[in-house]
Amino acid sequence: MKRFTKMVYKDSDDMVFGHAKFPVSQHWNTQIGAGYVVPEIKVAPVEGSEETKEGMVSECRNITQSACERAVSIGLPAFMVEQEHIFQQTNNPDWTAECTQVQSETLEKYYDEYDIRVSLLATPADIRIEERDGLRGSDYDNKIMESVEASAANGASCVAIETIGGKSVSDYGIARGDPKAILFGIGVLGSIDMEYMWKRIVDVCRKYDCRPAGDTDCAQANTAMFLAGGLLDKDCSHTLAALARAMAGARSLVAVECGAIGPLKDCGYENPIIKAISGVPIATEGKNAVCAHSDLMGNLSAAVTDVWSNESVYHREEMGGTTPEVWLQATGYEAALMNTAIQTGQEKILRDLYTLTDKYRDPQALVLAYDNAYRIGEAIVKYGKDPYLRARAAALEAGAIINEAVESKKMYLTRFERDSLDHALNIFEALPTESEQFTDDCIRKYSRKISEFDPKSYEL
Amino acid sequence: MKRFTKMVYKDSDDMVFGHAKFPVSQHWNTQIGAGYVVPEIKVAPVEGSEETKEGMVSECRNITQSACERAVSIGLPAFMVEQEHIFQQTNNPDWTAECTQVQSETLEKYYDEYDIRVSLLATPADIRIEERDGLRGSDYDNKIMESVEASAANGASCVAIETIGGKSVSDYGIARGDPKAILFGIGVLGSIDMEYMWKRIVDVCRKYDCRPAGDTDCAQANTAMFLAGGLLDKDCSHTLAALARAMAGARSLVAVECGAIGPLKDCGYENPIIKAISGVPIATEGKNAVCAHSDLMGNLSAAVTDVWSNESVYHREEMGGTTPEVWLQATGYEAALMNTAIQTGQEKILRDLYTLTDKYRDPQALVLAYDNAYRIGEAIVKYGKDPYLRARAAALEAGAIINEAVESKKMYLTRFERDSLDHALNIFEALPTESEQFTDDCIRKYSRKISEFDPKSYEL
Amino acid sequence: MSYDEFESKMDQNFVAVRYNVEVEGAAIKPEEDLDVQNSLPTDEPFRSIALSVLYEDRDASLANVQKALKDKIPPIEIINNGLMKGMDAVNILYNKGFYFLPDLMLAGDGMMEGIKECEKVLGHKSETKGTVVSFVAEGDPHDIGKNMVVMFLRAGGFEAIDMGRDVPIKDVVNAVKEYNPLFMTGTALMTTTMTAFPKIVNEIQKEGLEVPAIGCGGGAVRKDFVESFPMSVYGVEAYHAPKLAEAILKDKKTWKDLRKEYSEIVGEFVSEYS
Amino acid sequence: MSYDEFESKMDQNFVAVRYNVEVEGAAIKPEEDLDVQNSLPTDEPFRSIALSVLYEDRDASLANVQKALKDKIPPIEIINNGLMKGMDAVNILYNKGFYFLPDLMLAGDGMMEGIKECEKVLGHKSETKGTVVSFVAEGDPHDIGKNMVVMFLRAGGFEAIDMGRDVPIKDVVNAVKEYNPLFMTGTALMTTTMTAFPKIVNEIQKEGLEVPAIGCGGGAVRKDFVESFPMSVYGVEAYHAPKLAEAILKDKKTWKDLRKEYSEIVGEFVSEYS
Ligand code: B12
Ligand code: B12
Repeated sequence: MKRFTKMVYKDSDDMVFGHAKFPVSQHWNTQIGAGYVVPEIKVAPVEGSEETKEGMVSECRNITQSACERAVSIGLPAFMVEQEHIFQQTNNPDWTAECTQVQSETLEKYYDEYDIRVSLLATPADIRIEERDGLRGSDYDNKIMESVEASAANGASCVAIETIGGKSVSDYGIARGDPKAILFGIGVLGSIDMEYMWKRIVDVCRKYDCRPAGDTDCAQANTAMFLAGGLLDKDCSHTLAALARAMAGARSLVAVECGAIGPLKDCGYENPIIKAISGVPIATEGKNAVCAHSDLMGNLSAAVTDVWSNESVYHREEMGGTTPEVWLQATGYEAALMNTAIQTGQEKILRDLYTLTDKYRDPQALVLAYDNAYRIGEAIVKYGKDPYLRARAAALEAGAIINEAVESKKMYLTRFERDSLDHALNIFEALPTESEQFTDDCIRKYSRKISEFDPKSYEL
Repeated sequence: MKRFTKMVYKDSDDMVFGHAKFPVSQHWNTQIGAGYVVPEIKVAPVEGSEETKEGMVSECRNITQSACERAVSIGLPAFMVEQEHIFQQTNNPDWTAECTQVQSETLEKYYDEYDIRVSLLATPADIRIEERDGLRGSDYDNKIMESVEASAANGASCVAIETIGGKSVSDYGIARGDPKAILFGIGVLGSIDMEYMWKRIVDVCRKYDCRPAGDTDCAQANTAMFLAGGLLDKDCSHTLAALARAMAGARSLVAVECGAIGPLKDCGYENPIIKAISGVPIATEGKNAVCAHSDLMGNLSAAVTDVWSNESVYHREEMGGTTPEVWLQATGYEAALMNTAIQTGQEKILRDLYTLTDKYRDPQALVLAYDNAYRIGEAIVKYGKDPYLRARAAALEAGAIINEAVESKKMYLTRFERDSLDHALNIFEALPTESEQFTDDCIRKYSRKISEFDPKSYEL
Repeated sequence: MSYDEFESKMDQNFVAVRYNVEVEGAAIKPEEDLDVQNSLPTDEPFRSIALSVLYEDRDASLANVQKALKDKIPPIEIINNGLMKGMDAVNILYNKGFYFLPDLMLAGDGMMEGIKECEKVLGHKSETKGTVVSFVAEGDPHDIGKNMVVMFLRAGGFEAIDMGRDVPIKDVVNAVKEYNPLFMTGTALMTTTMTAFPKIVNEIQKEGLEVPAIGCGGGAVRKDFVESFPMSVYGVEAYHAPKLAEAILKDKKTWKDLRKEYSEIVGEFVSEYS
Repeated sequence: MSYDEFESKMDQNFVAVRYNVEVEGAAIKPEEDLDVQNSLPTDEPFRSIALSVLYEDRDASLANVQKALKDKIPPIEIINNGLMKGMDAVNILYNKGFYFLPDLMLAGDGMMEGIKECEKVLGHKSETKGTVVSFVAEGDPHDIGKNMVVMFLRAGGFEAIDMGRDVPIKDVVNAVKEYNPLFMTGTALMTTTMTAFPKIVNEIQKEGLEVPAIGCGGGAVRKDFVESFPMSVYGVEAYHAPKLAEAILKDKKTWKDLRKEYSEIVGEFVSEYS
């Protein structure tokens, strides 16, 4: 497996929304990262639709058709539908097959009739449960691969997944503010598990006209981000969440190293780091994902995006239409603004405005500003061959970025943020420089404390 | 009453979001149009809350408190809550009093604790019904003024209203594609009724620390816009809707002429025209109002805004929080982008990107692009003293703008749009140049056809 | 930085596409359409009457009808073979996307004008497919949707009783007693007025009355709300109203059927979300 | 155009305000807080035990407890006068905003370690305020919210039975039989898994069982959904769980009361929307 030891982008200033060094071509005349931003719409199936295959198929049809109708009604040149599978879909690959088929047929109809560029991203669920049969070779594990294949075979433009390797340990660490557990969970275990999953996913996709898209550290860095919450919450320190995010860059990169080509999945707030390193197009979410959650970087996360997503919304009716209509319009109009900027040559200005709007809103935003994301990327590739060391380097760099901003009086921290940052950086600096030693340490420490954690799941 | 016969802005390029020639100061340290854009949140009371005063008061408290919490949680420097009254509130001024009071107390608490700039806009409902007791001197009419006073006396920062004068006739005209009825309804009847209403509203507000804000042609131009719908709808021609919007500029200006100082109300898509003429700050809505409706100018309508609104949303729960939280975050983040542009001196570029994103999406957008809005403003002030002639001039100018864009192959029209535009312009050109003659004509023609229309309601 | 300079650089196709322009068909004269030709009467005076409706000419419609009545053509025939045929042709063109709402409204005005004239001679209301009662919920002033519903119902051959807007609940219940309607349509644009619907149903039930279905629609109304009480069906587009009425009339559909088969009955995809 | 140049021009106060920094109080040592001082025991070995919990030191907690047990201090006293007092102090600081979740989790770990040690000597489970059963809905892998709930319940002196995630409905029902809990908490993060809640209630009722209340919370769960079936109350924040349990225990509140008085019971504003 190829590991990244050099940056594909040579300068952070070369990164901008709608452009990736390595654009992706999909069927239905869609290109990602090829000079225009594609809006994405994602809708969570309504309660009860999980009861039967028919219910789920009908949900998928309705969501897709509504999105198509609104797209032509407001004049969007392109859009992507993502379907995040629920447990039942992945666990029953025939559900996946039928759902994907009805969605791809619907999209194709509009593509034929209006010449509108459309795209379908299928995201099978990672239904493995570490404490039940482990992560490797279980029934669940096999079902995931069957579901990936069912997606690819039935017309999905691309496939993504949110793998959960290392989550048992990082969850423990996030809830307790334990930086070492977070580093081990994300940097080591997460990376190991991704390699296991992604080699197989890429192989499956290559058999079809379907692109292996990407992964996200939702299970870990996003858990930290959601626990961190708003400015006045007190569950997880925002500086620690920022470090977790930086580490997630090192982890989620593994998908690309295994052959994923993008767009990397929307909820991967670490994606700008990976774009900087690898040049693949990315999906991101922010101010048009308020339906799903509140982040502190709603504009900043658009700066270098290629696919702009609403994350996820209840499937129901607003005064302005059904939610697939309403939220596609939201992401569609923002993408239109970005595309206007590209067309008029002002994309870098808009990118910088997006970035500066949030850069100092929160340390989590700060480290993902594209220039800082680039710096974290550089720290990662410097230790590119070693997943542990590169995740550690990412965290240390993120810490340095925050400290510099504090020193120059641009970023202000609370005591909780300040203390937990110092604590984490001290620990990280003192860690062994040998991956093996760190791993052994951690296995010893965390197998005892965390009942779900099973080293065998990582062939350790 | 002073009529505008000159433009306050000397050049359309001087107009930009967050800045108005005549900024408005309100209590709680809020300025409108004074160099920053204020996000607005508006939530429709939940079904059932209309049953009792307690229910409505509790809705108002909850909406306001949720908005406050989210604002500090994501770091918004300022925001405005608008409460659009339902029938029961206006019809029972004691409801208005209590609702306004609980909202202003809540806002003040946060202002005191966090130093956050807050603002409360109360919008009593125009509950008059032309075919029942007419528009003047009815019980309903009196209740409206009592409700305005109850708002002003209980802490509202400002008061707005959506007056409905002329609606009976314009409704008839919009549904039938009858340009003359639309001109009469909006330009003549609407303007007459606004004068009647606004002189009184301004007098009431001046007694308190409460600003007379503005009106909107929701009853007429928005009805045309909603009937016009999306690109593929076939209810009302989009060119005719564009002319109706231009006429609305001439009509809604009357509020300012009577002493309203802004921000003009969010759903007045004609507001850029009035800002160009009069220099008052405006509220607008667009891409963050998709919860309420679909327009074809989601970005363009932000170009010269001062208060950025979500229009209105159901009061309920999203995954990302309750709707007051979620949608304030949406408008708040867009306002933050605009404020970043202002701070970095890039506001005109962002303004132009907003505008160009939608300028050729639809004729309705085209005529409201700030440069074209300015042209329509010029047409209006040229005939500034005569409400009929200035509305007609506005429509003719809008028609000219569309035709120029078509000739230069930037705008493409459908046959329906083309035909109805030609039809309307022909009619408008042939109309008498004397207001009285036109009015007499119309009274004769439409009293017969429209049973609700009662000339006495306009003292005609 | 100059705005025009920006504008000149843009390839609009990456920003906004006017699909309406792209899909537009060629212009035709109304009576050139084959289906219209087939539906228009060939013999006079019916053809002229139908054409005056088709051409949305209220005055011509009135004049042609008056002339026919003077010629002792039975009013029922004028209505059925002339006015209604014209309206059928209008509906055909609307459904094909050649005609638009204003065409329907104006043609409808012409048709109604003719019908009224015929009824004067008849001495009573003419026979229609059935009676539908339409109202706007109590407390709600928004009435354009309702006006459209009424117009579409009439264009579809139903007698639509227009109760206006802000209609008190008891008046609606009384209308049920008075007209025993085949179908009812209620429109509400606000969350705080749509609550009138379940109250109306409740009163109707209390009085031991029944309506095959009450179509409830309008801006703020949600399907899940409408389906939370009985006797109702969620109405999406105004032109669905006659189709729903038709389904009740011809196929004896109940409100339960209408809910389940809505999409098939109105003959097009309707966004579903629950 | 240079990004740095832009940045240097900005007055952040018009873009984003870090209210958390603005409202932050001065740093203090935990035991300097007056309320903490009042709640900490003054006599040994309880003070040391309580302090080791307060300082989130699992090893010290264990060591201190072991020493006390060796000194024949009754385990019940160690728990009530030492470990729980330490946790009370932690709760005080959390509620004041000086302590944060990790502090609670770690202090909780220390407390649990000590309690386990005492229970070894006791030979049975120690007395708690009451038993609460916590689970994540069937089909749902998201368990952090549930973990927090469990932790807060334990910190509040309740015995929380942690059933884990993706818990089959029948297992939940069996747990009701087995533990006859005072309160139950269910967590679901997805629209398609929260449907387990009404099914569970249904089964519980079928078996003729009863639970005073089932708190249902988690990401995608909505209040209106939770209130559409009986026996349930919508849970907002994890730290509300012990307060709800307390209200059931002390004031005999039912699920109906909890719904109505939620905000008063948890002692803070909670966004309402229906
Ligand atoms: C124009 C308008 C007005 C005009 C009304 C003009 C008129 N003649 O109706 C005026 C200015 C008077 C007005 C006033 C107010 N309005 Co208003 N208004 C609107 C607006 C912008 C458009 C409404 C419209 O005409 N739409 C076009 C028609 C054709 O649509 P429709 O009626 O829904 O009908 C369609 C379908 O629903 C269907 N249909 C309808 N009924 C049925 C039945 C059946 C059986 C079937 C099959 C189909 C069907 O057919 C049509 C399509 O084919 C809406 C925005 C919106 N999103 O709808 C707000 C809106 C309805 N108004 C709103 C409000 C709040 C008000 C005010 C209370 C504001 C105020 N405080 O001043 C006042 C009312 C005061 C009072 N008396 O109580 C809110 C309601 C929010 C809520 N609480 O739920 C809305 C949603 C706007 C918003 N803020 O988002 N308004
Ligand atoms: C992290 C995360 C994951 C992680 C989970 C890690 C873990 N250990 O739990 C992973 C990666 C595994 C994951 C997977 C998936 N996820 Co996920 N995930 C999230 C995320 C981002 C954060 C969840 C979280 O931990 N929040 C923090 C905790 C603390 O919050 P909480 O549990 O809600 O608890 C709080 C309160 O609710 C309360 N509470 C909870 N219970 C109770 C009970 C009582 C009594 C009380 C008083 C209070 C209370 O206490 C806490 C606050 O104090 C959410 C987004 C979101 N908005 O929530 C999506 C989300 C839940 N996931 C979602 C989805 C779709 C999935 C997948 C299906 C995606 C896929 N196809 O791959 C898979 C699941 C696959 C499967 N097996 O079925 C969707 C669900 C949408 C829906 N259908 O409704 C969400 C909402 C994201 C989205 N797209 O918007 N996910």
